[in-house]
Amino acid sequence: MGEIQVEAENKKYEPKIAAFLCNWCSYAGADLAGVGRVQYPATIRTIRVPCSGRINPLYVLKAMANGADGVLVSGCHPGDCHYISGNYVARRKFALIKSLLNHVGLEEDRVNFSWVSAAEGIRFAEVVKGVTERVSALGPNNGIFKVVDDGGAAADE
Amino acid sequence: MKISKEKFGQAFDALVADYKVIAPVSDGSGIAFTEVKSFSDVKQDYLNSKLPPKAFFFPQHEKLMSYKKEGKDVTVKSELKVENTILFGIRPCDAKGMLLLDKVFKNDQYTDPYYYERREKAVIIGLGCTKIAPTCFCSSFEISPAGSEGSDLFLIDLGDSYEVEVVTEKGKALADRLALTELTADEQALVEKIKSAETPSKIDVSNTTSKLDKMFNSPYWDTLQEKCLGCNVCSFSCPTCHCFDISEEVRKNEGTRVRTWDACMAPLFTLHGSGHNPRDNKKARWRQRLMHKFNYFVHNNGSMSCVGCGRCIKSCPVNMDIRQVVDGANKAELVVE
Amino acid sequence: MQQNPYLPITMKLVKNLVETEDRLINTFTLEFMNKQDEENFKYMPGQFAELSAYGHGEAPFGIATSPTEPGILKFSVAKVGCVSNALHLMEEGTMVGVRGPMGNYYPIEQFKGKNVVIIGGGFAFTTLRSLAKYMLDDKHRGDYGDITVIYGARNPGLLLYKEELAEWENNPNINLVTTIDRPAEGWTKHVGFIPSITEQIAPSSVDTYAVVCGPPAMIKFTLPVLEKLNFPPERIYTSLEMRMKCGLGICGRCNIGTEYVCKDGPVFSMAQLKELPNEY
Amino acid sequence: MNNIINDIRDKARQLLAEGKVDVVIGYEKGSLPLKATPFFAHSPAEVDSLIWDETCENNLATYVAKTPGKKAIVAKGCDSRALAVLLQENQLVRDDLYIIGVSCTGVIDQRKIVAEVGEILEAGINDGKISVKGMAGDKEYLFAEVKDATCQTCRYPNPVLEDVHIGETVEAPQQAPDFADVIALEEKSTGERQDYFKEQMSKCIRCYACRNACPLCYCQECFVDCNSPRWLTGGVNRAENLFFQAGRVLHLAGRCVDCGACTRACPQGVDIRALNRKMTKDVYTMYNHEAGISEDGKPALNEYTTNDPEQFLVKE
Repeated sequence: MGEIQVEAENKKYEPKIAAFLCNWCSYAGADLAGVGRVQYPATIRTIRVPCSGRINPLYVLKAMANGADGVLVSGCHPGDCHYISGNYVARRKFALIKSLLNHVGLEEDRVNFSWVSAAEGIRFAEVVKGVTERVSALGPNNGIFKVVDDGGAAADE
Repeated sequence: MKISKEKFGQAFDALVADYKVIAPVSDGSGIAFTEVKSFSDVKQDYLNSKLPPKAFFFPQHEKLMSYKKEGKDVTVKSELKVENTILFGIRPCDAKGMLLLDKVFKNDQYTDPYYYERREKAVIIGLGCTKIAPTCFCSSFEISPAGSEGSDLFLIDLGDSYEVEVVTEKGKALADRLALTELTADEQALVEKIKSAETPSKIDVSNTTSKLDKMFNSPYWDTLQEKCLGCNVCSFSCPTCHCFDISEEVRKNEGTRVRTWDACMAPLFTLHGSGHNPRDNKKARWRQRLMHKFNYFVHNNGSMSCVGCGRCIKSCPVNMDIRQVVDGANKAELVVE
Repeated sequence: MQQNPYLPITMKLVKNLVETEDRLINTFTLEFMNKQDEENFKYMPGQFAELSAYGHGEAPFGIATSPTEPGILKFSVAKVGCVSNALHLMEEGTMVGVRGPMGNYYPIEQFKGKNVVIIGGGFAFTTLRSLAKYMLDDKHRGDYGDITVIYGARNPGLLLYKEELAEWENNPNINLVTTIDRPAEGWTKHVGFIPSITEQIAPSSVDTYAVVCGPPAMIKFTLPVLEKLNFPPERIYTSLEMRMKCGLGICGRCNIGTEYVCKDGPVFSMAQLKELPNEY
Repeated sequence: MNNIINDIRDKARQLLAEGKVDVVIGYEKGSLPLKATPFFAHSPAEVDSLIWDETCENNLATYVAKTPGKKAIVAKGCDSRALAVLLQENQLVRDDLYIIGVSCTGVIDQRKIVAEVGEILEAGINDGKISVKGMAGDKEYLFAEVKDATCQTCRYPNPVLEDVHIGETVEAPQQAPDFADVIALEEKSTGERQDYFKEQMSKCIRCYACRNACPLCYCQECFVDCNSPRWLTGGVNRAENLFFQAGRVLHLAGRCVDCGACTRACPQGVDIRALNRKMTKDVYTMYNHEAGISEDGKPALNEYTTNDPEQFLVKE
């Protein structure tokens, strides 16, 4: 029965992606995509943050530890930050997060960063589509951060 | 009595079918006690493991229970799992350490089932020390490097064979599976020689407890703790440290309650919910560590809670040496109050 | 073999009552699910239990009910941490875990035939209520002499168990003195800090035991008053607060000197405390 | 070397005698061979315990903020760089600090020796040669053979910040930083790196010696201890260990001075530096920044330029 079930699960496999979106641009961009009825995969779980500068590296790690298959972080384009420099500071942080996670063996496409403005509803959908495709290709998070439990309650469903 | 190593190895391999067998194994960066399937995997020439074998009765991270919430209801399930276990190659210091932990996990009112049931289903095969590391100081605590106290079955390496001493009933049950023969006179002499050895390094603890009775307010603690980093290495590597934390791991409507090693050196150890912390500085914490091992424990249980294994000395990042610390307490001037 | 002391019994939260006007203290009434559980949970005033808010953790709280109140346990809990917050937000009918009873209790055997002065401040009144309630019970009242309760809070809204206090006011079996720190509208009883009110009331120390619980500052200033009234340290009792986890005298964090507060305490006489390191 | 020791003692004695400082933080001989241990001299009478040699491996900058009063500190290159970062981050009061700078040619990696000769019974250092009597045999080493890995690529053997310099300065390598170790790992496949770090992290026992030994880990409440939110469960397993190490390393990115204190402190021999070095390399190559090379300036992640590289962005 195991095999059949696995096959069935593979068919309906949809990655779960934690999306941290900045309040002023990317979240509005996602909203615009919604208002404009732009289709994109329902794979992201949106978490609104005040600014991409608010992203703590631990958010990304925790999302991976809790079993997210991918992470998307998106903020205003550099130069457009509502708080002037939040995303400039974030940019260095993001580069290092991505680099370190890749260095310790997390597949490159699992953690994604982008800039999406409030006017880029269609582009937001494209970004989500792209990220979803690449994370789907990688399959479920069996990466090195996920807390794998030996049969207890902490195992993901 | 004795048994050849070859014969012992065969008997050992047969035991694997009936017991979970734990033995010292070289893991690249040192010796670790690990489950083994064959005597050939066992490292026979070693000083001692990096971490004490206490983890087999008191794991660093252990599930106490699990629960499932449904609406307002909850179902709770114990997570106690016990296997018949043999611990092979336990050094006399660690064997003594287990006797001390026994007193902690079964006090005048409560018995800790997680520790005790494992302990009762485990057989300790001790292995005498024929080589003594410079950090060893077990002789300070009336432990002999080749003493059988705390073991169920005790072996001394004689080269091609082991001298075998049956210490307890549990040990006897195992010994019945071994084809034992008599020692020769030469071997007997060698055993005597090994048994009479002491660790070259010794500290004088004869008056330490009574001295510490009067030292709670001593200025000794002020300078003692300065270089301590406050990490948990000494506690985690100690065969008698037993402090733990209980926390909850939750996923959706299910969770487990786990206990993990904790240490009195951690500032959060005694922090109240209100923010008050009775031991809010390193000085108080170091005093607690030393007092607990060399004073409080003696008053409560009749012996010191240190077995002289030297692990804390070896692994301390700043070379804080418990021998010097005790010695310093012995010599510290008492303040007249 | 004894039961696994790490496994809580399940009890139902039947009432989650906001106790004080600042809404920081709630009183939880828990109901035993069966007779067996209740029989196994034999406790005395002064003992505590570990409450589990499943999904959040476990924390120790003094039992506010007296063994003379069957079927239930009550706990009055201040909202300070993870577990107490979760408990405060809990809906009535939710199942909680309870481990206990733990620790020792007020020496009610010694109190027999003596007068008892209970002095409490703020929300530390919980196990004192248990003690008073126990002694006031018809079966026990005859065992004790005069019972005096001096209880204070910052303002009237912060007093616990207001209905019960009102009842005690008119109960000839108990001499209740309530006080608040500063005058407040509508408050006609004592005004002032507990140490000075105690001094004013001046309970006789002859054949009398005192039990003092409250914030550290209150205890610190009340003890000299009791000393002045000639209470010897052996006849002054208090209950210590300490961080606890296992409640079994094993995990080590409530260790003070040779004592484990969870197992050897939490009730200590002042004479005992003088022998202990001042680490609480 | 003897002259340096004498000069350190003289300076310490003078500072204490004149009341310029309350304590001098330096090293004394440890209880084990080839080990020095941090030493706090409170009075001129105590300064004769101070030593200086290739065993002085602890980063004393760790103690500065935690030690009350005015203090002097014996600082190597890496210690001084840590002090510089702490000053940049306003963790220290410069006026309360007197830096006794000493040039350093590196410290001994004991583990290399113990791996070969067993537990060290006796050892002596003479003319750059280290003779060791071990439980499994005797051996003489050239200092270069047992120099700690971090010292082999050190570019700042001379203190970057000091109030007095003791002894001579040593010649600092002029070439660009050597990241051969990082590059070697980078060239492996993702799977191979994953295996490497899985193995490393399975050794970690979360004793937090690395964190506590680190001069730049000074958070009042470390994220591992935080209970709301709870970043980590109580679990000690390789996934959570990596979460801890990666979280710590990201906090240190652009601040780590590569003193190697974490790796030396680790009782389990976890290769913590492999993570820190990766960040150091990235910060250097992307932002041309080295942590703690002067008192002014800011850590790399506190600054930005409008044209910072963006290769990390999602492919579109």
